[in-house]
Amino acid sequence: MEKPVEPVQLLDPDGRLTPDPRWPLEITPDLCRDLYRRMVLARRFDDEALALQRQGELGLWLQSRGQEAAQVGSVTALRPDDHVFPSYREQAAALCRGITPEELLVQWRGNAHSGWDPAAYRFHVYTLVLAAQLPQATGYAMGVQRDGADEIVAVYFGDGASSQGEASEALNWAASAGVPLLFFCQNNQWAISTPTSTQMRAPLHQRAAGFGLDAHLVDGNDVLAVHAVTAGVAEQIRAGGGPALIEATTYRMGGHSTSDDPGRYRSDSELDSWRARDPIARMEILLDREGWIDEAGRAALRLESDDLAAETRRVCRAIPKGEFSALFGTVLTSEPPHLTDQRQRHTALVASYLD
Amino acid sequence: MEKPVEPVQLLDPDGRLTPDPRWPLEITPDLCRDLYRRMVLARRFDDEALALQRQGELGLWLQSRGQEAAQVGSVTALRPDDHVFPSYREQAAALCRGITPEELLVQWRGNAHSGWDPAAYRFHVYTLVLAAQLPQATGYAMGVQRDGADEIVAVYFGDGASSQGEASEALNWAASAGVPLLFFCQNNQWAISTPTSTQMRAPLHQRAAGFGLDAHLVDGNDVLAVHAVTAGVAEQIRAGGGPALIEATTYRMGGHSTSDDPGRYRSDSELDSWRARDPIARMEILLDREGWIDEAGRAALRLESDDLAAETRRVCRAIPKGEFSALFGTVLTSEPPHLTDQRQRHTALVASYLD
Amino acid sequence: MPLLTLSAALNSGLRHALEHDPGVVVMGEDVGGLGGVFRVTDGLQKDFGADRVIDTPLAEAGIVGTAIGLALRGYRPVCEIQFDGFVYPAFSQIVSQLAKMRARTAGRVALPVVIRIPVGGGIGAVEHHSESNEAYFAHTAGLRVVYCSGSQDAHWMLRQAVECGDPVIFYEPKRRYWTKAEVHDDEPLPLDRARVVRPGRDVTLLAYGGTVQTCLDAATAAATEGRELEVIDLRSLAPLDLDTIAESVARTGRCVVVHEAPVFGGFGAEVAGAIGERCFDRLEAPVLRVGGYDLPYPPAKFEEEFLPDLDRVLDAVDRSLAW
Amino acid sequence: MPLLTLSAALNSGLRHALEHDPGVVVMGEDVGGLGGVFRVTDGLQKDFGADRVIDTPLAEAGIVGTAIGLALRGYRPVCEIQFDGFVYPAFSQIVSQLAKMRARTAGRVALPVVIRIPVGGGIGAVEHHSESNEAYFAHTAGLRVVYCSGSQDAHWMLRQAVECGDPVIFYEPKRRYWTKAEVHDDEPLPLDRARVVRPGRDVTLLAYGGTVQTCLDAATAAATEGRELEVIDLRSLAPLDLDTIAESVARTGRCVVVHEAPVFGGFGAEVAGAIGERCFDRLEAPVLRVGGYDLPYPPAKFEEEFLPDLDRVLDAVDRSLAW
Ligand SMILES: Cc1ncc(C[n+]2csc(CCOP(=O)(O)OP(=O)(O)O)c2C)c(N)n1
Ligand SMILES: Cc1ncc(C[n+]2csc(CCOP(=O)(O)OP(=O)(O)O)c2C)c(N)n1
Ligand SMILES: [Mg+2]
Ligand SMILES: [Mg+2]
Repeated sequence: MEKPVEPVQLLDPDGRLTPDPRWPLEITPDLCRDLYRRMVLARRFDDEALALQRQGELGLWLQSRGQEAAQVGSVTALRPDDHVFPSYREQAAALCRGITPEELLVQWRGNAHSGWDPAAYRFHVYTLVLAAQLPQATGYAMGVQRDGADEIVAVYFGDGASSQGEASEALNWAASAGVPLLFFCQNNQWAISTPTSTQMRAPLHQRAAGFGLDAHLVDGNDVLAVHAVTAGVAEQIRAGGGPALIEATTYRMGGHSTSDDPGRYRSDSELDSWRARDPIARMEILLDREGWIDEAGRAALRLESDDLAAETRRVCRAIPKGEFSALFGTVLTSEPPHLTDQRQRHTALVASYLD
Repeated sequence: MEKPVEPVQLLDPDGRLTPDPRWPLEITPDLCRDLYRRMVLARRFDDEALALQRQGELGLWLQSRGQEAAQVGSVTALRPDDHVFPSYREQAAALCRGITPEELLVQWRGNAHSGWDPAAYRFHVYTLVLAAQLPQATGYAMGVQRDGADEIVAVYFGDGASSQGEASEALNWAASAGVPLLFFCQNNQWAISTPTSTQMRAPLHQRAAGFGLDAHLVDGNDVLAVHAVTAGVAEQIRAGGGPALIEATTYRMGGHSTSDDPGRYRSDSELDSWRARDPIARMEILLDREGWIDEAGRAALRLESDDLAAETRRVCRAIPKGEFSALFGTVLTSEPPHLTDQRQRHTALVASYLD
Repeated sequence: MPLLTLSAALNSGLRHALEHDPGVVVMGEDVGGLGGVFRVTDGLQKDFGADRVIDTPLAEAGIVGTAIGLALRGYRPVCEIQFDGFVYPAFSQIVSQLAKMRARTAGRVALPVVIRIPVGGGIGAVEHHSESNEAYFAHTAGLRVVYCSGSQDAHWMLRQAVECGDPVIFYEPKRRYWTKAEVHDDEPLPLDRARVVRPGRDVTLLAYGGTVQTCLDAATAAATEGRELEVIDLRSLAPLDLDTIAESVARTGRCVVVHEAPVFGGFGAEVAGAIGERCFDRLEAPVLRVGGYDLPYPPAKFEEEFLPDLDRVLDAVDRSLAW
Repeated sequence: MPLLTLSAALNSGLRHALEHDPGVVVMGEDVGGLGGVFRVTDGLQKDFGADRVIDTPLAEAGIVGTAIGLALRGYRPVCEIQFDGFVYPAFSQIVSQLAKMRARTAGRVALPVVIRIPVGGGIGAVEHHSESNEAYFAHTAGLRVVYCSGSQDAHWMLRQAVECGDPVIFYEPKRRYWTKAEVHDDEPLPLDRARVVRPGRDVTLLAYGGTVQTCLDAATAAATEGRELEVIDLRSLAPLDLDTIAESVARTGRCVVVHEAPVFGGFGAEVAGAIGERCFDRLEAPVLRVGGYDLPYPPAKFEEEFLPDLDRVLDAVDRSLAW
């Protein structure tokens, strides 16, 4: 077996910057402030959603805590018109695309199966069936290829999802068709209670190379490294270099979902070791040391976070329930007779209770 | 991408022997005569089955012509108690395990879905759903692992089948579980009309390495190379080295099946270039040059082939049709009432026609 | 009005779709140079190019999954599944993704994807090549499931399926691929309507795909004994044209539904259940179901005994009339 | 006689199987340390080791495929599919391999594999986590399809499923996992038999899994109006215990079948079709079907309106009696 590759890292946990000639990135105060701000807001939104679930306002929530750098660093390195296929934990990425808190919460409150118009944001709805979005993203990229457009497509998935046959079918298909597709895996070390070691023997980036993709490993908690590598790889793909995969090493700091009990399968010491590598903390150190953020800046961001949190609470509780009868018209382009019949009988029955 | 690997070759198309220190093999006259004989008999059987299909005695036939070295060289390097999972074109391998012509033909004559007792021959029935046998072989190997037995398991599949998600699930699963399993791919360049180039971008052995398997490429038309590499790899697996994959480069010299029309998608020149690499021919040259076979030996083999052909014709025509009503008892361990009822009504109905 | 085999009629339907809608792409295993194992796509890649008639890797989940992606991009993919028994690797993409996308997105995202499936037995094939799996898809909300039985419908229903904007499982009875019939330009019946292919007043026979001809033969035979069997080709299983069926059964009072799939939990059960309710007061005999026996599809030598034939249909007609 | 939740009753059934048959292995996603997302395998890995209670990679086709291989080697795997909506990636292994192996080998090769599936809605879950897909498997020859509805059956039916030697799709109604009931040692009913859970003479209610309790509640409510509803828990869908059902319907002359799955092509259709034929002359009203509407399973906020409840069952009872 090949010798382990070191993940690309520009900003280490202690906030030290070490440029990497292979991945040139102009590290400006603006860039750092922007990425930092997006991560802070994403985490605040995520914390708020978690709280809303605990209060019974949401049926379920899947935290992105710990994965902000992987998501923010990558999605901001794409063009706004590059179509994105998320998995189901990409709220940090979604917020970067302008998807609103309400649109992100409605599905977890149980009012709808998806919350936003994928065409409007160039961001597909969440896919809960693991790896199912990978062949779909591959097909979308075939369309881009046929249109001769200079867009690329990006698809997010997890370490666990990579074991699904459909994930491999997509890697192989994309490689043989040479489509403009970026596979972005957030290897957060766990698939619910299953560690990556049970999932695979060799690292995923090595597997992708085996399929003939250009593959890279990056420190997923280093937003600058993720941003630099994604930008570089996206450029190659856009230039016709064919599909590529980026494996971002990160950590799911919360439970798998609000129904999960991670204490059953992982240790506090493991969690602590990753807390020490927190993606937001290290950027904070950098901004402080370089003096790229001052008290005013911090205060402004605190204010913005509080507003986002308040807004999130407000819109969540205000989400309208909607009409059950409206669902009958969403199955096919036109409501077939038997559904019209069922809808009418249901409405009549419900009405009859009221008498 | 990695640079192409040269396939292991001990015996070249012109019958020249070049030992390979990595794959030591004691090349004795007996070994060569034995492998040659098995390949000759396999081809004769295959030709006869083809003829029987043309005469309407078989519904369908899938030729193994051209792949004799890959099958004979590999299966003879396994231990008789090593369980084998074939695909559907492995008659050369099956004959080596002692499966009879009748057992091999019954399924293609349409009298049964399978012809032999897998436990008796340590050779599973053919699997027609591509790649479905790969996870099954992986599970069987999990059983061997749990039994602490020193058997290994071998599974055959094709270049086309490798694109199925289940193939990748098996490669990944076998690697992470470290089971004693040998994946043997006969890359015969075609999946019906689809060339390997449409199927994959990188060679399969590279993909297998990406999953963390020990992977090798061998000249599948060189029976000595296939035998040596399979023997060596099998030994490693038996010693606890974990799963491995061998990709054998070969060629499907006939159509995909007797229903196929290869003229629609491939050139005579391609076929000719592979005829020049025929697995049997090169072994013939070696035997001649070294004087390892004499006229008597040749005559004896001709006679044995003729007998096999005659036997094949005889048993094929003699295969009993069997009773439709017998099928009702094969669905579950005990025939459920509604099937008994259906069987009886059917028998009564059939009887009623006779009146 | 040309005589076309069912296979050729499908081919001309695809050709028309490819000519008139640049978004249409045909994709599947061996659909290019080979023209598909049943030649339904014969010559299409030559005429429309490898970008629109796509030989795919050997992966059904990939075929349907990428078709969904192409549809999201604005294309109209027509997928070929090589044989009925090989659609299962794509089952998750079909029932959880393709069928549900429109409802999951509250109607925002439509997926006009057609999945062509050569279906059923009667051609002496080996295992997994003679399956009738329509009941799985008919039970799946969000899919249209249609079945052609002859050249005219093959051509027009395929064109309608491509145009309809919904995911369509399009079944093609293998044993009718080489049967020739006229394909004419008359205004076709809507995709979701059943057709009375032979009127009669004694018993209603319901069939689709390969068993339509079986029922027509049975009706011809019964006629010699003075029995008039009405034969209806369901054409669309989901949605089901219950009005046309009920109108007939209300008249005849007797109904036999015939398909190749095993009876237990087969589509005939839905038909029997629906008519049993809708026509309860009109039925003079129970709705009888004639289908394959509840076995895995048998080896070729036994398929004649397994498949509903003229005798089993007439036997059911006798039992119905004797009630 | 301990009071056990349905989940705990399954756990003790598995524990018994693991203790008494060294060939039994439990496998699936997160069944080890976590004990499964519904805790059905809680503590089993600790007590029987990681070789017998196996945390698998995240691949359902792999789970069922390797289980088949283990069975070929002589083991008796019990697979857990984490949620109903995630069995589809394994569909090909289940319907083409697991279900057919015995028939394909003329009875030579048996595959004693149990596939446990937490099924149905009512727990406010997100999409793909509330599916009722029993109709797909009940229509597949070669599988046994059983459904437990309470702790007693959960424990014993699971043990019987592991012992029976056939492939079994074993459904566990999610919304009953935490309901406690007695589990006693009485000689259990055979795996393939239906049970009359409440006798009555006016209308027969047929249910399974989660809707059994719904029907019992309906019967209790109806009783206050002097109506005696007989409630039968089907327990085994394939094979179906038609004798027990027919005996009841012959007495009552009226029948309502209730399940969560969409009605169109659902298992209720088979029941209606079979009873419609078997009890034709005894039926005073058509067999009525109450189930989910023909939609993809709706968002959680709507599942109460989607799922058959007491009111819809009683409405059907009224319609039946009014016929
Ligand atoms: C096909 C399928 N099988 C099982 C599940 C249940 N499930 C939901 S999330 C999950 C773990 C996924 O892990 P990973 O892919 O690493 O993503 P992460 O949750 O870590 O972001 C599982 C098993 C599913 N959603 N889909
Ligand atoms: C799941 C599935 N899809 C499609 C088919 C139809 N089919 C049978 S053989 C074949 C080509 C297989 O090619 P390969 O795996 O290279 O094996 P070879 O025939 O070359 O030995 C195809 C597409 C099948 N049997 N199973
Ligand atoms: Mg993960
Ligand atoms: Mg091949």
